[in-house]
Amino acid sequence: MHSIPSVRTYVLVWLTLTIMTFVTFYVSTINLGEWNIVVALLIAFFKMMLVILIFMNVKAESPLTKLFVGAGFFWMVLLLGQVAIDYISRTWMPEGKMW
Amino acid sequence: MSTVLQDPQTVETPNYLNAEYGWKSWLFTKDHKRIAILYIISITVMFVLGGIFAGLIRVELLTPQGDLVNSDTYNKFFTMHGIIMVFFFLIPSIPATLGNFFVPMMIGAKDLAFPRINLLSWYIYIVGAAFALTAIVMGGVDTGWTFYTPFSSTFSNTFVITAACGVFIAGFSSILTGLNFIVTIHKMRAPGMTWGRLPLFVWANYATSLIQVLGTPVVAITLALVGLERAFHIGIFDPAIGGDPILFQHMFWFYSHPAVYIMILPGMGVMSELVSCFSRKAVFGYSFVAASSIGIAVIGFLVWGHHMFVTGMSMYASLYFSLLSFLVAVPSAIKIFNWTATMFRGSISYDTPMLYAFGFMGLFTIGGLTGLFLATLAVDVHVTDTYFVVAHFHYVMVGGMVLAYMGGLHFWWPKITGRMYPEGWAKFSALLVFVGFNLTFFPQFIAGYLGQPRRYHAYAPEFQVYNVLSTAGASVLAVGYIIPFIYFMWSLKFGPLAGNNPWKAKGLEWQTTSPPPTYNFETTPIVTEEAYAYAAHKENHGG
Amino acid sequence: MQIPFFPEAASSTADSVDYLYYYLSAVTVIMTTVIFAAVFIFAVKYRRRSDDEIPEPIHGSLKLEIAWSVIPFLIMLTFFWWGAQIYFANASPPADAMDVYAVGKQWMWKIQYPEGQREINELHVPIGRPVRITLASEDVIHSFFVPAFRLKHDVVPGRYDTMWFTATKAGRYHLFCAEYCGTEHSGMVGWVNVMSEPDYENWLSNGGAEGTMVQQGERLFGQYGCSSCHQLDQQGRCPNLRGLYGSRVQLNDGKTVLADDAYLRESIFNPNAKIVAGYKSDVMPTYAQQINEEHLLQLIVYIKSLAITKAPGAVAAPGTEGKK
Amino acid sequence: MQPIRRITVADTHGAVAEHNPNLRHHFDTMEQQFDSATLGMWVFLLTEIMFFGGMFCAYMIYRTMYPGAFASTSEHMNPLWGATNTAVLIVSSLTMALAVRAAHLGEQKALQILLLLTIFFGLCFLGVKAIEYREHWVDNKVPLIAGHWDYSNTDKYPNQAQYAKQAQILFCFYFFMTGFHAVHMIVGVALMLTIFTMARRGKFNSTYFTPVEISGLYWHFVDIVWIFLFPLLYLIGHTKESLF
Repeated sequence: MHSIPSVRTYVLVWLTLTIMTFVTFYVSTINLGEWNIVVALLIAFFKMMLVILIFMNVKAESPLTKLFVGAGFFWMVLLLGQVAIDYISRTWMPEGKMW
Repeated sequence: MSTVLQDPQTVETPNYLNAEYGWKSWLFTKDHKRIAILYIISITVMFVLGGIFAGLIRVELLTPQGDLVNSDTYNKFFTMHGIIMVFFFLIPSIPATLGNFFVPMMIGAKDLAFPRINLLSWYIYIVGAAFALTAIVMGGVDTGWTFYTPFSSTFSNTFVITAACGVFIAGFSSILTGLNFIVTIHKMRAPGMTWGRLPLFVWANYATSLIQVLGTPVVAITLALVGLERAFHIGIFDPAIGGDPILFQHMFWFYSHPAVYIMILPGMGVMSELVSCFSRKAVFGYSFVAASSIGIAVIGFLVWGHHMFVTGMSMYASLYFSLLSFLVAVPSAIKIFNWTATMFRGSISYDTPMLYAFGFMGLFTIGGLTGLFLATLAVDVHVTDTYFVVAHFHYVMVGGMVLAYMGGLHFWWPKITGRMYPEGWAKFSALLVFVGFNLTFFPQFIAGYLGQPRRYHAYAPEFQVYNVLSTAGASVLAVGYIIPFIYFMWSLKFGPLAGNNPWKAKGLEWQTTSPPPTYNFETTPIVTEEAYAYAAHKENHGG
Repeated sequence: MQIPFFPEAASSTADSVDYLYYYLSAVTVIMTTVIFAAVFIFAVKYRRRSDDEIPEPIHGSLKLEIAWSVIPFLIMLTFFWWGAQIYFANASPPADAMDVYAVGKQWMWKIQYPEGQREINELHVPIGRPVRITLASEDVIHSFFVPAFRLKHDVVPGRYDTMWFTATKAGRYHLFCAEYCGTEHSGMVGWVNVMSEPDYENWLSNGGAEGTMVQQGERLFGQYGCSSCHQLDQQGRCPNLRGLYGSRVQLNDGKTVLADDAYLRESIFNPNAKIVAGYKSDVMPTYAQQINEEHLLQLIVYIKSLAITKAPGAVAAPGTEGKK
Repeated sequence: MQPIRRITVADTHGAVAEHNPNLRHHFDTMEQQFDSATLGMWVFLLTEIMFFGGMFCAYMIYRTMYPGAFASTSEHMNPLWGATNTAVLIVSSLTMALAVRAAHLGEQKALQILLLLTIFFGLCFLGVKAIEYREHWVDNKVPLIAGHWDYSNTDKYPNQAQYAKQAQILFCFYFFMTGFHAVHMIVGVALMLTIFTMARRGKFNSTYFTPVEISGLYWHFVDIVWIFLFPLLYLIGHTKESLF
């Protein structure tokens, strides 16, 4: 079993998370066009990493745990990415040639 | 050594079978071996049920006219055959039975990491099966095992929700088994049992578990969404409000293609054990065979699109999935070549399990190579959704998986029960299975290329000759399945005592008594050798 | 009794698919023979001669492993390349393809021709002329499968799919529904009649009593009241449809969209989905429950014809429609 | 006994002479048991990622297909409730993390209080969710139930009718995604109640607190899902000013 972060660290992370919630809320009221979603997802990703690394204490976990966490995201990317391949390229009509 | 066969002491030893008695000792057991037996019984029941549906299908197809049953009934037959065989027989078959029994023993553990979760997964399986059976009893399902929308979500008038619930629930049983194996293999290995020393059956089950854990939730949520769509008459796949039925197919095949590797990978694991044991030789290219299992598990997630070349999916996506589908054939080829090479200069015996292994190598080769037809874009356009596909996946599923399961069951039967099956009958039925299987499914390749579409209740008369052959073969195949069922039952009571290691095999599971004691080993074994070290201590051998 | 082994080859792609199939079959037979032979020979030659014999271990060979991974993969790449060539060659019909429209409906194929003929479960096509079939489904997914042409394409509800072929041999060939579609799935079969050009012209001239598809579409355009708003000679409450098909339409949200079959289909079934710049939403009612797929195709063919009458030749060549 | 064995035998039972009462018989050491349990929970979370991943995948596709309809439906979500719930869940994650810490250090009193707080915030979240569902119900924004769907133009939303069809898909997403999440929350609260009861009965000490640890992992995971659901469902259609 491994070291566990201090109360101070936890509270700091919590503060950051709360602030990020307000930031994402505020940013959503500004029209950035296509970038709204990108910013929102980046913030969400950042918050997620904080929760995973500190609250779930993956930072101090074994490489095996890190591997499994990584595998989760890798497979999620496989699912989203490969489905996206179809939808992105559906309107590119080829004219009897491959490329 | 040979005297062990007659040693009456063997049955007297305390073992998992005589540790406790009464139905409670079975239904509340936490012993992985007893749970494996529960699974063997339940999947056999499901196999018989699925087999009956298969038989009815074949009888109906004897003539081109749909004259035995009406089309609705026929549609329910093939749907129930598919759902039962895929989700309630093939997917749990080897992992939940032989895997459950032998993975802990092969790594020298006392049990799986989570015995209660193991029992829970069996109960979940039973609940799932109960749902599926309820769907049958109430009147059946007619969507095909693929549940394609919008037919399943909007148009079918049958018990789709009940069946989908059954599959959804059984999925969690599969997930929990996979979870248990992953943790067990990571954390419960005996001292000295390094990854490089794991038997290949364990590697194969590890790879299978990865797919179960990563793929099954996606089909669960997909079927849940279909069920909700049916229940509320509105949902996300409904083209009437802008939904895309092709998205359902993507999400369904994200699991259901890797699921065929759930079905075949453990079979490949059994094959490695059989070929090695009955050639008395280490598996040729151990690390390549092990790595190819993991390779199949990973690449298997990159190829699902080859089920969708004619659906109106993007042509570039087709190109991508076609190329990767060829890639996944490489690790399968590696395995076949390595098993063949293992036999080279071996000491090959013709015991029944090895006969099944011979059959597997031939039939899986055909199944795998015809898979390449389906990965080839232009040919797939013609043969997809025809009997060619039906023949192909039966060559892999039945010719591969079921043969491996039968081989494994014969191989480990003496360990599981402590008794031998009758060798002559076993050889005879192995032959029947091989002949019957080929007669059933080979003609379907030709019928498929001729253009006979699958899931047809009545078909054009020119296909009849192949269907008659197929039905004839199915009858032979049925006999080939019934005989082992009878002699296995017989052997429980009358089979000669097997002794601890009748095959002189090398795995840890053979180093304990038959049947094994409750915690598998008297004392935790310490492993000092590679797997399949048949030639080690050669000088000592001879008994 | 005659036992067929291969289906008839009656389209321009059928032969190339067959050659590829022969190639794949040859590789399969050779590989299977090699494996079977090896297993058989080893099993006989190295059979166990005494119960306690222990053979010398062989642990593996990196060279062999690489060889039997790389060589099969290279062979498979030839499958991939060849198959993809044919697949992509079949992707887009030539510009001069004639149009036929097919609607899949539980459990029949409804075929209609621009000239006005309509038939059920029968398709008539001339030899040697490329035919483009526009596929639509009233209900579930079907699949338009002609084994003699080695072609099939799923018919997905809510969108248009197209396939094309050039028939090369006169005869009567099976048309199957290949995607399971419910009770009478196996009854959703028909015939493709490939005829010589004169026979086809002769066949075309009989029938079509309801006029051409353009005329039928024009009638529907009046019946459904489209013409009261979409006036053809002046700007009415709704956009003018002349010259629309194949052009790019400016929408009210600043985007532009190509006016193709899919766009017309969406605009009729879900008029509010895309609003042309300068017009209001909620003016046009939805026709989703009122127009069936067959009538919809007639309307679209009519609207397409409006583009042609305005500027002949300006109609988008098939296959370039969806091009970005 | 066979003359050849690839194993040699060593009695490992002697090594665990001091038998911890919480050590299950099939494990050799407490550490092995703890590691197995945590790894098991992580593998389970892997399946949870893929479970929600399926929905996120479908969401992604439809969102790219129908961006306008997404923005339109999102206007019917109340981002204040969403943000409140995000904050509530983050606090509950903090109390959960502190509870695990307390368990680790063997501080039983703190553990119980922190678990109660976690349960409290979890219930708050569910309460807010229920209020939101009720608002949608009253507002007739529930396409799942016949008679509770109305997407015609109103003074407040003058242009929404154009999305009337696709908006149904997106409301389905909203209810399915938040619904599955809420089910996970309910399971989480039930789990916490169990853990709390165990803690009160003094089941845990600084050498054995595995259940606290793994339930904590689950709780944080459910929090993470919400961290993504919040911007994806609530924050699309609320842009007030344009930067450009």
